[in-house]
Amino acid sequence: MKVARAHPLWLAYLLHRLSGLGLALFLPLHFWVLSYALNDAAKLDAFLTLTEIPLVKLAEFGLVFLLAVHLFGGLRLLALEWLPWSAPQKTWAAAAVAGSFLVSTTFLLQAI
Amino acid sequence: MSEFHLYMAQRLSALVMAPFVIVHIGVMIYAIQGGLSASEILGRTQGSAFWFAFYGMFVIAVSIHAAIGLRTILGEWAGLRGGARDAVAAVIGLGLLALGAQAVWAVTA
Amino acid sequence: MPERDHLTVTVQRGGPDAPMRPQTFEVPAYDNQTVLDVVSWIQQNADPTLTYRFACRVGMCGSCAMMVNGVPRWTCRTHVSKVLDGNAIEVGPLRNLPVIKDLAADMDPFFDKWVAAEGMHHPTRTRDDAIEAIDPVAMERQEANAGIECINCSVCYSACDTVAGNPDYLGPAALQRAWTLYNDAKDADRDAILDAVSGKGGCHSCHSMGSCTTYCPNELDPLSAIAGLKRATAKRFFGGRKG
Amino acid sequence: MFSTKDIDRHDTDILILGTGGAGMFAALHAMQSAPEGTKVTIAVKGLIGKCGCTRMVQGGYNVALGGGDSVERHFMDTIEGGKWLPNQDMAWRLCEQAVVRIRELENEIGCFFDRNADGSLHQKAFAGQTADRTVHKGDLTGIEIINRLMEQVLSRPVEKLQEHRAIGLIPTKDGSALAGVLMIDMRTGRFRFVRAKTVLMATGGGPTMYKYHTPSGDKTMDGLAMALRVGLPLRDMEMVQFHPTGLLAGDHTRMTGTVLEEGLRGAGGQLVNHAGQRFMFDYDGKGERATRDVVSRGIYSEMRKNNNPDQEGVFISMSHLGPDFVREKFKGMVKRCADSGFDLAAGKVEVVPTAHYFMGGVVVDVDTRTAMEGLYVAGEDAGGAHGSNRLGGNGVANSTVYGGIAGDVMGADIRSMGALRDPDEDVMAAELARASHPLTRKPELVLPLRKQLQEAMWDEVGVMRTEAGLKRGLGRIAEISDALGDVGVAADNLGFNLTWHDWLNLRSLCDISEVITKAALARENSRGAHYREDFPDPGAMEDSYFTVARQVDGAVEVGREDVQFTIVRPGETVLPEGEPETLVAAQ
Ligand SMILES: Cc1cc2nc3c(=O)[nH]c(=O)nc-3n(C[C@H](O)[C@H](O)[C@H](O)COP(=O)(O)OP(=O)(O)OC[C@H]3O[C@@H](n4cnc5c(N)ncnc54)[C@H](O)[C@@H]3O)c2cc1C
Ligand code: HEM
Ligand code: SF4
Ligand code: F3S
Ligand code: FES
Repeated sequence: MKVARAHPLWLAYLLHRLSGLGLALFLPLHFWVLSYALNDAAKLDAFLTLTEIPLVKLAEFGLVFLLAVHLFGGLRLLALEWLPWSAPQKTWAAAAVAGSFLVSTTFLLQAI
Repeated sequence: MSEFHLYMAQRLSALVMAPFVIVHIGVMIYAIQGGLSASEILGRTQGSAFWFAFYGMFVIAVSIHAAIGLRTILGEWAGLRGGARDAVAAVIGLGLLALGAQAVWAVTA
Repeated sequence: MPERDHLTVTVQRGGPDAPMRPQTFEVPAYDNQTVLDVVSWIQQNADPTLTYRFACRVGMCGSCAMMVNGVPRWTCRTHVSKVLDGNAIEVGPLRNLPVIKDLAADMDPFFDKWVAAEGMHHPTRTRDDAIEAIDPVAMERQEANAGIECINCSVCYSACDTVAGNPDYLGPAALQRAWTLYNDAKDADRDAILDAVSGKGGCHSCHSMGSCTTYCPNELDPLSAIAGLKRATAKRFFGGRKG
Repeated sequence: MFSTKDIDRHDTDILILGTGGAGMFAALHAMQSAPEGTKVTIAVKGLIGKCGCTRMVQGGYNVALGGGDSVERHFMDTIEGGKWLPNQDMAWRLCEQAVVRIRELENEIGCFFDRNADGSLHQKAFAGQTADRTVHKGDLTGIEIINRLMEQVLSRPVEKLQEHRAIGLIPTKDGSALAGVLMIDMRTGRFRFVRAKTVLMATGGGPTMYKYHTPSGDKTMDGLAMALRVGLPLRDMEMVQFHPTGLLAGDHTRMTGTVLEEGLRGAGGQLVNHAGQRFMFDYDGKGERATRDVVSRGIYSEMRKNNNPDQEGVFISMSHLGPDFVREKFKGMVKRCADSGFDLAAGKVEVVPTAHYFMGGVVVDVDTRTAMEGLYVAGEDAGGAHGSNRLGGNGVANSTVYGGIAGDVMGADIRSMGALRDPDEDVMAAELARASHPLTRKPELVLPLRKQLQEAMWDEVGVMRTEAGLKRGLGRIAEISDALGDVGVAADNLGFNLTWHDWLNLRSLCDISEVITKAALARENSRGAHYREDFPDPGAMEDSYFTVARQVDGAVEVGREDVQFTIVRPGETVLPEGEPETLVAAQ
């Protein structure tokens, strides 16, 4: 039997989890690429030129988006859990997403 | 470590990371202007005790944080329980720490 | 007058011995009709072996909760028109609990967890003492009052995906009860409460997904109560324990 | 089809039937008073704490806590309210012990009742009270009481037999004492016999044989029917309290009969008849604010005057008070009505008198003991404390006070009891046959007969009664009862088979309906809840009698016994001289 659950806070939870998961999966790759610098700066450069490709740019945008969304979502949770107020949660969830969009879009605009 | 201590560790590591991530994103936005290059990155970071401490702590925090987070997901979504789950999470945490340490060493040493 | 004269009702049947399977019934439609009435009609007129549970009929006992079109609800207080999907309704047993038969869930795990969360009063006085004077508008009291009308219907427990993924998780209702007691000036053992909610499956397992608060038919807010427990445990950790 | 060999056998020391206020208090007190190592078992038709009526208590709990009020005053109100029929020793103990019980509820069980600004308990006055006496938690008092009791019981080592329905009290071979209780484990459909040294019956009566009724669905007079069968005397069986304003929403919905709270009329709600006119002032100077029995009769009379089949009841209308005011003041009630499709705040809602509480019950002493050794009865199953009328707020006080007493007494009595008693296997076999009877007949629908019984009781044995009507009623009940004997239930799927239980419910309801009707015939005057159009006078108070019914050789016989005025005589009072008649400002 299907289960209805698509309300804002649940979506915020899912987004936070998927972004955390995404970041955790990306992280080893990120470390690995940086480690190139150890042996060969040229290799790193070669890799970095890839970032000029639009598709890669988009992926980067996605990554920064994930980081931002996870950051703001995480801060929202920390505030909810540890600060002595519990403001309307939905607004915070929305604000977090909005904030991440803002940051990531800034990043994208800068990158172009 | 009890569930509660894992929780505290995850929240505290998140708190530690929050400023790092903001700075990190900020630096990226600034740095990416005009494209990235290895020398640019390394020029900024190499030999800098500040960036060593910065990224070093970042890596420690993220290893703890992500390992605990993934442990939760393994339990809830993959049905992994008990010692097996803890072991996998520990391996993930140590793996991230090792890779991260290597990367920090690479860019700051 | 009802617009249609029949409803198409799909009921999940089965239990531990027989796998759940859907069965469809045509049920006459009426103006005043709750989901409980629909289920009762099937048992009383179409299939005498259909099992479900109810007692009070008015949203006070929390025995009649079921999944209705994917949402956990008190069926006695849910008017058919509120849930009708076209002309159809799908009814199943509460999620996240073992099924005894058809629409009747086994609520024991829910109540075991209520007790495990120290969800019972720890007395400071006896029947020989006067009743304690308590300021009804004190902050603490307001906080305790917020969750006190819970009727332990398990709707929130069924709505929560953390419960679904983590069988140890105490769940929103039990934790909300713990928070209510934690704020009760009459309760003698706040440390026991915090200990009980800090173990395996305690309040720290909650991801604040808020399905509990969204679906509680009583308009209670377990999400915030659980956040309160997290705050109190963290505070105790840093040494700022409260009286 | 079943033999007594199919019965699972089970032993305990103290067995409690039911988990309302009476059952749960008994369990807690029994654990306090019984010797170490005593096994306490609770068997209940539903889930612990989630069935029964204690949970449904709205208004509150009567207790004299000073501030001018006294146990004496509470007692006098109870006696006057019961029109001098109560057993005075029981009524006294109720009022006296309520004071202890409310402290226990607050201090030990953990209830929190509404407070005044200074932190003391808030108390209000229900109709029929001469002091602000009713302690409450908003209008959800029962939820607070039962939830807290439930937690205490669940966290203790009590054996729990949930969804176990008691079907027969099984005495010893010589009939002098109770050996145990035969039940059905509803989830599996198997029979189970539980032996115990002491058994508390706290199954809560429940007049659900009326077309309109308020109690929870699990209450179907099983306890009283069981007591009747083992020959115990039942008193005041004609006394059925009707609540004037039950929701009327059609006979296809379980919402019908549920209570619209008293406070609506108190706040100025108006009752209007089919012609759109207010009528209560034709019956009583207090109009809608008159007592429950008066308003119920007013509504019933109006309903009889109307012969429009499309409109059965009358309407309660609140809108003149301003929909926003109503929405604010009666939040829960407005929401409940809205959930079921009615607009209480701005529209009008159709209502009827609805059977609410049963004053009659097993004859017990002030220690809850019955005539049968080992059997104790408390709560709504026990007769005597309320006489002909129960004051609002005395119901839950009664069940919690006497439940606690039962626990104490059982815990003490058990010390002098030897081994478990052996049951009379013949009675066991008879009870087994009785319960499995429908499984041997051709399956048919049970519901139509239940509806017929509910119609018959409403028509002939309802709010206003006459000899002719009651006799007709007896005939109709007998017919339905016979017809039930031919209605079968398919025997191939007995696990959690609600239809089998519907049948058993109706069996109990038929049996007790007959007793109610015969007791109503025996009382040739009008007192409290019992109104005879052919005998409208209350009769002389000094000559008050109560009815006692018992089954002798398979037939129900009703006798009368004089009320013993052990504490106060009609016309007198136990209040000190010069006490004002009422302490309530304006009623
Ligand atoms: C809507 C409503 C509002 C009320 N408001 C008030 C009020 O404001 N103030 C007040 O004082 N009183 C009020 N009352 C009355 C009050 O609820 C009762 O007087 C009191 O709760 C009865 O308690 P009890 O323990 O005897 O029975 P209940 O609480 O009814 O419990 C009976 C128990 O017995 C179980 N049982 C029944 N049959 C069997 C069986 N065969 N085998 C095993 N178990 C069985 C039931 O499942 C249940 O657990 C109200 C009643 C109703 C219906
Ligand atoms: C920037 C600072 C960060 C903050 C404030 C933060 C905050 C949080 C919080 C509060 C949680 C707990 C969520 C819950 O239990 O419901 C969480 C979970 C998680 N985080 Fe982070 N995080 C941050 C960075 C990161 C990074 C960089 C990664 C990846 C490497 C990451 C990976 C995860 C994972 C995998 C989870 C588990 C998700 C879940 O349980 O649903 N986090 N984070
Ligand atoms: S919090 Fe709400 S949904 Fe959960 S058990 Fe209590 S009343 Fe039901
Ligand atoms: S839905 Fe579940 S995750 Fe927490 S906020 Fe409510 S308990
Ligand atoms: S039957 Fe009691 S809440 Fe629905």
